[in-house]
Amino acid sequence: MKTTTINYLIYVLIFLAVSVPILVPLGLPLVVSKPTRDVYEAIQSLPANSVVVLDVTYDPINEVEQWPMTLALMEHLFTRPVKIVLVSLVHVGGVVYTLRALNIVDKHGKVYGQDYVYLGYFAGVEAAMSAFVSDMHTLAKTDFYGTPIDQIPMMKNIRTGKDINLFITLTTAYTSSYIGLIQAPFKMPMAIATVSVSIPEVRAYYNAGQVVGFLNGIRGAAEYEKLINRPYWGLGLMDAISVTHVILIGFVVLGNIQYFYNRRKSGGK
Amino acid sequence: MAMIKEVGVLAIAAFIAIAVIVSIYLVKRGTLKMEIRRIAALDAIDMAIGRATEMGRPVHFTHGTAGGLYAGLAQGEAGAQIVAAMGVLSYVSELCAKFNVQLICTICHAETMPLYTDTIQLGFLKGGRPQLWNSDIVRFISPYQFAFTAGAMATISREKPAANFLVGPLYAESLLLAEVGYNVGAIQISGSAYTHQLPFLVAACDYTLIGEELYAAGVYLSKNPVLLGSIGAQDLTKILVMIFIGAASVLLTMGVNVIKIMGG
Amino acid sequence: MSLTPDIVIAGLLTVGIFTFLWRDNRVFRAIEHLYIGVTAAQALVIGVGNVNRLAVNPILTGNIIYIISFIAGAMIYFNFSKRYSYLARYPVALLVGVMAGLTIRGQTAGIIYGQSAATAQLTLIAKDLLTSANNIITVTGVIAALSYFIFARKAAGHVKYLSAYGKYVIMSALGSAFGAAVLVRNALLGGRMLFLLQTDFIYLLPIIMVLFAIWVLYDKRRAQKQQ
Amino acid sequence: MVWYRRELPLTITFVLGILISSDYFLVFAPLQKTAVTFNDFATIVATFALGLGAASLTLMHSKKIIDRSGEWYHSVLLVASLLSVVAVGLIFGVPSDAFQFQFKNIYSPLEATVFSLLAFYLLTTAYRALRIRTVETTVFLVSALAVVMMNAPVTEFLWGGFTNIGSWVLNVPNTAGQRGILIGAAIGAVALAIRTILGRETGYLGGK
Repeated sequence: MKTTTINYLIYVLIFLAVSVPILVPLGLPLVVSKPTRDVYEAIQSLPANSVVVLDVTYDPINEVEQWPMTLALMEHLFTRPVKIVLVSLVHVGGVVYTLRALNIVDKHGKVYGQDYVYLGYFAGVEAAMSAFVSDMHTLAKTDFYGTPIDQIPMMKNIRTGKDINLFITLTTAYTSSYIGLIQAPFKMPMAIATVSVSIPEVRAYYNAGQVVGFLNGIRGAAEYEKLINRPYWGLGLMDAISVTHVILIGFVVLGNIQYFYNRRKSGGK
Repeated sequence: MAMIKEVGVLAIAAFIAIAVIVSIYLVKRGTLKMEIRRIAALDAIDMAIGRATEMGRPVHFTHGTAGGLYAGLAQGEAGAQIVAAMGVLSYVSELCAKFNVQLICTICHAETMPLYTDTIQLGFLKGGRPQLWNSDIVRFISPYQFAFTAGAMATISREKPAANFLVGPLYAESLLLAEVGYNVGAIQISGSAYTHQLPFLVAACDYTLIGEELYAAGVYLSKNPVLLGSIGAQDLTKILVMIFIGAASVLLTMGVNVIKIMGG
Repeated sequence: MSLTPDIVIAGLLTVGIFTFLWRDNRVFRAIEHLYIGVTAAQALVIGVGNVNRLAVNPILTGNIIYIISFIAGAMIYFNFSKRYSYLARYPVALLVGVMAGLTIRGQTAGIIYGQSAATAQLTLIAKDLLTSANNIITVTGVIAALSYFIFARKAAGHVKYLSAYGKYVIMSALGSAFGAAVLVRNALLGGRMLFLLQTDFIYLLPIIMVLFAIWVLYDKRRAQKQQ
Repeated sequence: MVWYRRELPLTITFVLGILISSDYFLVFAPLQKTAVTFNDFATIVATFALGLGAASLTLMHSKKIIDRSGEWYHSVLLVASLLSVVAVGLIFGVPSDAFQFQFKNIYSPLEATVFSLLAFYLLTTAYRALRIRTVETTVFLVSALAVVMMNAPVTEFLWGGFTNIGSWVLNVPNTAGQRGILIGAAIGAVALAIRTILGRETGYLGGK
């Protein structure tokens, strides 16, 4: 077959593979991987009044992968009897997504200032990280909406990294800084929900026990949506992704068959 | 007052600097003779431009978009790759002038325009046709990554180059440009030090400069025996790093943590 | 949601870019030119703001030295001049100088030292067999991959087998990164398709696809006629 | 060549290179301040260059419009969109609705769409390149497939071991190869930087 013909065939198949499952969900099976389940269990097993930090910090370019995770994690946290501290430590883009998510999720009667708080964005990347765990009150004089932090009831007993029971970050890169500056000094349970590209690195921390669990890109988002039983983008795209992976494997096999066929025809050269 | 910190790191940097200077000096004096192995991707440049000559089609060159909006030339990793890419462009433009082949460069970093002007003019002069230079060779497209990519894709598909050079700090545009280049039937020579783009370049291009090969390209192509000395300095550093890694992990296995002793 | 101008514009542009997969055509080229114009302007507008913040403000508050940056910045325009184009080398010299400084310190500290130290922290005999094997492969793999980059002909000859092993390690690394990319890239396309199919743009989609198809075919015929 | 054409720019590069690199190793306040200032200068110069870029675009396309050469009407679109967005941005400012409209509805969807073309090209490249041609390409193919098998949600139903194999490839050979490339490239980059400040690199004023 000519290259252009094959290319067109691939393009059409991918278009179909991605768009058909969006219109008609196929409901292909999805196994929840252990790291994802570990994140879920970590949240599920928190005793009442534990403090959870959810760090929402990514740019629009990673929206597809990290926005569904944000929503799923927030949905889950609001069903639990815990105190939630929201913050954005690296990318200012996180502000947009935090506010958008807060608008959408069901808060289950939680009250702002008593059960959850949003501290906003802090510039300085690594400087901000270490300042955040050494003293939140010094770093954030006020919350995102300008209320002095000392007047927020729930923040009275939340000051340093010692007071945090679980730290979940939705970072894109900088995973090593999170481990070095936030997790390691306090031996704090940490979960990382990040883009697939960063997963090889995160897996090493998971194996070393520095991270309790992680979400792997869009796949992790889909698995989490399945766990909390609230389908959204993640599950919607999962069928599409399953099919495109299968198409890829199929075409690689086809390419090799064609290659060997041609080689035999041309006399083993 | 002034105080020195990070002594270990300083020692490495100083070692490389001194090694480069000393080896260049030794080669100049004739004490050291450097011969280096072939780098296939660089040897293929002659063939690629020869093909463009035969087919009467242009040559396309781009260095990618990393740090396009944020002074990419002044950034550590991206800027170094741009300067390394200029070493390749210098040779490419020389050959283009020699064989009277049209050269097209698409760029994303506006601040590199003077660098391109200099490099190409000098290359044309060396190739014996300085009059080939005109303002249509260097085409600034856009400082934004994907606007640049769309423009460069369109340029490649319209001008149908016979040789496509994707050398330098390429980001996600690497595969888009390489695939369009393949579709117009160009011979593709690429190079990058970014490990996140090398997979695509290796898969989609005919020849790829991997990591350090890119940084050595300028020296290799200049065929300047004196500069080859500095490649020797790089080799020496690498061998020492290899020995260090091996020795340190063997010592660690025996219970001596070298990294900890050094204060890392 | 309904068919607002936002959605129509964004949808038209999205479908227009996809036509490039079929073939290069005038719909794509029009969008490409629009895209380039808009982004170049955007960069300029944001740039003016940055110059104000970084250069004009310090000068106005008495930090006269920032005038140098103004002069250097203006000198880059001599690129257009035939006679004085060498003046554009000065701002480039500044940028390259900063680059060289950052490279020397950043690459040594972060990569040469950081990555070798991380590798040297692996013990060859660990608590279980699998970890030991993994560590041995990693340590020898890094050493072998480095040996692949030895350029001196004589030395390269001495490490022929080691560097062959290194080459395989490198290819395996690149291959696995290639495989991992499939997931992300498809998620990106999924994001675009969600936009096209889950907003009200879906009602316009068939009409636009037909219109664009006619256009591309017309373009193709015209191009053939010209040849 | 005359000194102000080559030697003076090279001196600037040399001095700045030494200054910025030593700032990391020396704790000395005035040095730090100077280094930060020059970093700012670099950003400012690069920003000025954006104007050079816009000017060169406008010139190139204006010429096309005046000569009516090729598809000049596309050039009209480019120049018109460039000038109008500059006007909107400078008159109404970046936070204004008009400026944000083009950002949200022209720039953002275009960026995401061009990026998403990768999904198609990745597959056509895979079809062409992932072949058992030599030992090297076979290693590439096997590693790629191992990770694809791990990431594809359906494969887990066939055999649970795909996850283990995929993560092993990512953790062990991938780490080793990446580190090898990174360390080698870093050594090359430092040597290149040193050649550059010495005026010895072909790519930068060194080609005499």
